[in-house]
Amino acid sequence: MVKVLMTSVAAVALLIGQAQAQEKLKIGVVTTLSGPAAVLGQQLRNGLQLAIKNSDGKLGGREVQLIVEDDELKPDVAVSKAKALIDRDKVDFVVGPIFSNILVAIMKPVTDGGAILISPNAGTSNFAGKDCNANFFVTSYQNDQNHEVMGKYAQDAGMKKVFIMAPNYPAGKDSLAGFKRFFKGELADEVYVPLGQLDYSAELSKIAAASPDAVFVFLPGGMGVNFVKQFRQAGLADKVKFLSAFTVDESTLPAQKEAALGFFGGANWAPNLDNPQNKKFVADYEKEYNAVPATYAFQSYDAALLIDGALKATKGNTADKDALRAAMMKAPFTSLRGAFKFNTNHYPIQDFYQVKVAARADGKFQTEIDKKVFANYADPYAKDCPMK
Amino acid sequence: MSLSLLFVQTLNGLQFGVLLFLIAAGLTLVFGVMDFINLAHGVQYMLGAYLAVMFYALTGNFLVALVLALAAALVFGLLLEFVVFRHLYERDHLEQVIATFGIIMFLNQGVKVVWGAAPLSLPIPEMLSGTIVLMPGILYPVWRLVIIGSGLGVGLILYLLVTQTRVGMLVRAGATNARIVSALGVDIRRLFMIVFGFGTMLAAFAGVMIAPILSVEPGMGDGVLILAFVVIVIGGIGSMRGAFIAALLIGLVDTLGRSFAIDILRLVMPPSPARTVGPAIASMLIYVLMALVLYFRPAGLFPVRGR
Amino acid sequence: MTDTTLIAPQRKPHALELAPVFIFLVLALAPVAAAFGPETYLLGLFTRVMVFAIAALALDFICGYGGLVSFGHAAFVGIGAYSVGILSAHGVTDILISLPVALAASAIFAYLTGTVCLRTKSVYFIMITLAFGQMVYFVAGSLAPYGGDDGMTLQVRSTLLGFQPFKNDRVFYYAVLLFLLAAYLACRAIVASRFGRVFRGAKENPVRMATIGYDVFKYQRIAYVIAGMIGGLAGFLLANVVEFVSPAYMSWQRSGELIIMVLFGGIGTLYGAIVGAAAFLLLEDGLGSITENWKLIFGPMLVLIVLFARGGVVGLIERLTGRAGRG
Amino acid sequence: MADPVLQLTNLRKSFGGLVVTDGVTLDIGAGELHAVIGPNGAGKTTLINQISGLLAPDDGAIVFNGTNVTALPSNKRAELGLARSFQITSVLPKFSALENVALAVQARSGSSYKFAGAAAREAELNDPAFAALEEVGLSTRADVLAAHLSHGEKRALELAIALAMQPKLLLLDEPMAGTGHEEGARLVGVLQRLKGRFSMLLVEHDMNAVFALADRISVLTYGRILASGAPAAVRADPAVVTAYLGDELE
Repeated sequence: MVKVLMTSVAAVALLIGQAQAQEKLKIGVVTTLSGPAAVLGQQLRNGLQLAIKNSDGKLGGREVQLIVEDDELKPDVAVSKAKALIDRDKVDFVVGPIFSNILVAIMKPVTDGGAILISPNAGTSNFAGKDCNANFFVTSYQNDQNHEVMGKYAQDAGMKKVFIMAPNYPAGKDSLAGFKRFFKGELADEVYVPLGQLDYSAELSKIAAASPDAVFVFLPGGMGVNFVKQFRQAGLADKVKFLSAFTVDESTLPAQKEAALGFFGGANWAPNLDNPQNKKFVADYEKEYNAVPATYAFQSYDAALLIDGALKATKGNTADKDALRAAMMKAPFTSLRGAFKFNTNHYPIQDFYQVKVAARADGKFQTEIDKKVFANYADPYAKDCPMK
Repeated sequence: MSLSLLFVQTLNGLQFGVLLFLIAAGLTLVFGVMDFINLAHGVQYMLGAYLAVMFYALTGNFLVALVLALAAALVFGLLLEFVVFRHLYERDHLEQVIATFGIIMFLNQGVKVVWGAAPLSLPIPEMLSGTIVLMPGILYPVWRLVIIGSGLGVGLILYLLVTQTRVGMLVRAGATNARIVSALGVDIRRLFMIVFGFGTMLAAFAGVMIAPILSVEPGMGDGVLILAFVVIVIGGIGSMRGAFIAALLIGLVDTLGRSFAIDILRLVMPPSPARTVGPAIASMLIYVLMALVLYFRPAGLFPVRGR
Repeated sequence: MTDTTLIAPQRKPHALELAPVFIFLVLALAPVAAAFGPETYLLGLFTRVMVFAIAALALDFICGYGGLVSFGHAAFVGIGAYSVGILSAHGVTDILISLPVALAASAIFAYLTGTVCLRTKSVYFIMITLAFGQMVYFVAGSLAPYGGDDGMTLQVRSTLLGFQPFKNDRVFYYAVLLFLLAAYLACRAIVASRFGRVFRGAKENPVRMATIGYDVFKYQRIAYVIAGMIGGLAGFLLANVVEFVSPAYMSWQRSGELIIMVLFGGIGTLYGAIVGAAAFLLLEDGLGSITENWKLIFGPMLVLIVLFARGGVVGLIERLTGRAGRG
Repeated sequence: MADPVLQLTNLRKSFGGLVVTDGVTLDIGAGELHAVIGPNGAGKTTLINQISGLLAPDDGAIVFNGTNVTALPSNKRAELGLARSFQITSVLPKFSALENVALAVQARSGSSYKFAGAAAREAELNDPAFAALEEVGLSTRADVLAAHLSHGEKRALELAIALAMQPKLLLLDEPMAGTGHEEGARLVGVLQRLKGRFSMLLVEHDMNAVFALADRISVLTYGRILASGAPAAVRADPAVVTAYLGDELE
């Protein structure tokens, strides 16, 4: 009798245990998988998947179910997909997106819906400042910062005259504003091109005519691929220093190749950043996806680590949001970039580097750390954020 | 706004225009002769670029890659014609639009599945990769001059083909009145196939030539397609001469607009708003041009027939 | 649907003539079903479907009955949406102001561009409407105070005399349904009216219409304005559904999608546009959740529909229920 | 003679180098049926197109009912009471015969800016339209789509549309073209009945019909009026006989 009771208790306990283990942690991903920008969106997704795989499919001890949605780079589609994640799938976290305009669109539905939004790339100034949100965390940077790195570098290097250019949209204007915040020399010209422009012949002719010390450009994705190639073809690479942000990175280098050699960028990380966790990440990523990871992949990998660490602290509990947020604020994980902590606005405080494009022995290309420009750098908008 | 800058920008505009002409020529032929709106013309341009990248990776020789890419694009184009398009000639324009839009979706995604979403590139042939000094202090990439030259060359060949050969005569007649051509006892189906294949090759050629300058990526044909439509509508549908002139016009207006819009606006407003308004106006310029042309000439600059 | 006074409708109404009734019945009952599932999401999805249905309806009105294929129809959606967005940025959220402004703005734009566009015919009309669509798109993208290319978030949905009736998703759903019903009935009435008869006649034979004394251009322009206003209404609602306004609403791809919706459902039926919008958006959503390469399936589907299912979904049903080859 | 309904003064039109209307002067009196005949390519349809406003003349004047309409668009001329039929049938194929005519009734009766109420059920439009159909003998075919009518019926429908406009002048461009013998004869009968109630300008190849119907005949060759006058006079005119009528009348 006792024996029977014992076994049934054990069985019940086992069942309960299983039930607990079986309740999966649902993480939604909103990323761009359509169109030319898909290459960035795939890196984001890959980084997450890799992190989950490396911890045996679990984060914070809970089995993870990843639900990936393509925002198609259309805000209304993104909102609909975000609502689906919140309402249909009842996710606890949403990781994404790549683009700022999508972030602005999905912020309200996700955070109002009670999930925690972790941006592994876009970090607009409004959400860093007065519109900061308790349910919103950023594992990348505030959008201006990589541009500020370049501005500081140009200033410190004593450059006299710089030609700056960005696409004509809010992030483009933030970019040049960020550069100008630290660069006080003469601007040969300040040019805004239409978003998605492919041929830069007109601008290159202007650059050649102005003959500045350096150009600073913010031309993400295919725009950067085209500009870098055309810049090299126009014979400017030997005469004018090439400074950039989000223009030469591992997502574009496979197409830019030699054309980008020796060009500079500003970043919070590079594949050759020297620490053991990063070495393992880069090696794993290359093995899994046969490509060199870019910042998008590393930042979403960090987002997964952040979830992992926070859930370990709350023992897998996602229901108590206050406890969860408090745990996340402590940034309880070893970031691939080394030192990392959250500011009051839930944006990172971190180091920034000037990186340089180099060829690797295996024929691939990557950015490499050239010089640390900022240490423990926080964005200036945090002071406007009411969260303390 | 120096004179030499104006000269270089004119050259840039010319190069852009020539590229547009290569794409628009095929589009206007197919549209004019077969009365077929082929939205998939842009993906044929994209396919040309991708095929060139692939064949270059296999052979390491630009010229061989070019020839192979054109051949492969032709085969693929004819296959598409055989499987899908030839069933659409008799349909109305809207049905053609939706079906060819479906082809765009399929091929854009297909390219991504086959070659990946990341942009690819094609190097310029070694001997043409340098720059030349146009005038003191002004360098110009040789490859862009090659594009201008080959585009003008193709234009000349097209002109000779259309004006001097029997097929060309039929094409002209077909653009004016397709019924007459079939009444002449010409195998209209074969004529269509020739015209279609030729148009496909022209688009693919444009794709190959531009691949060393632009990144090769999914969807690269979409924007160009719209511009090509702007060109053939301004030129007058079915008119090769119209396409040529309109392409150069669009190329020059767009390039010069982008280069000088801000400078011109600065004359009338403070620099800061000029910088943001300028690019918006520059982007709009070609559409404004099209609206103006169509307002005064509702069938384009060189109307071929009263549609 | 050619009505005559002389033949009394003796025959039994065909299943297809009840289709609009059926469609609206389904839409009216959908929230009940949604309550058993992920309600907010489903309501949001169906609300979006109805909003695009309104826009597609307007396009079908000018396209299917007037032969005016507009490739810039998304511009009206954008103008409606931006009217809401810009007003709300200045603190004006009342529907009694923002809706009339949205309608007036799209009407004015339609009147001005229609004056220019309607001079051209067929493909030239398609392209010139595209041109104006692109112009508005670039203008919206350069509106730096209103988010430029990034777009802007609406702080609240439109209000009514200080109340927030749209805050409740279900109320909002039924409000959109009412707008859709009103737009559908209005279009249907116009098509059958004296004006509609002239407008339809202009599609068939503009020269004949002119020689019996109609200034075809004027009628087409009025119809274009009506379609523009309905498009603006869709934009007004879209801004409220998404609570976000963006130039992306008026890209030429969006105009193309609207054309596809109309053709997908069956052109020249009005309710086909509703079916088309639902089919398009639900397929996009459904296929998208199966595979990220959903366009590999969707693209060939479009081709197959054109090749084998002329008349879209409605045409297909018509054939399946054995009414082939009529009219 | 009372003021003519239509007066053409020295009308000229050329396409490129080809002169198709070469100084045509012509008038049509009230209630008169004036026929214009001439070989193919003489410029008859071009003339009608200029009168109805589809083509603008290069020179000259068109005065209709005392109004100079030379620069008016065709819809304005229609409003003034000028109706025409087309040589190549030009009806609305997807409208029923009744609707085709009702549109013409609607054009001259009241507003077309009514956006509600089914036009198809308005007796105000349908009754006159039905009457016009009756006049041309098509009343039994009222509900048939125009596309499904026979060729002769379409010609009759053209006529009904023109009648429904209650015009002051009817321009008839080869109303008998392509009809069979029987249908042609029926149309002649219809025109016979209409004669006198409307002023008409008739362009027709069927000489029997022309000489049976016309009050006056003008002969057009190479864009010029070769002769003009009563049927008997024209028939006897030697210039006309050599230029045109000779072979046809034998």
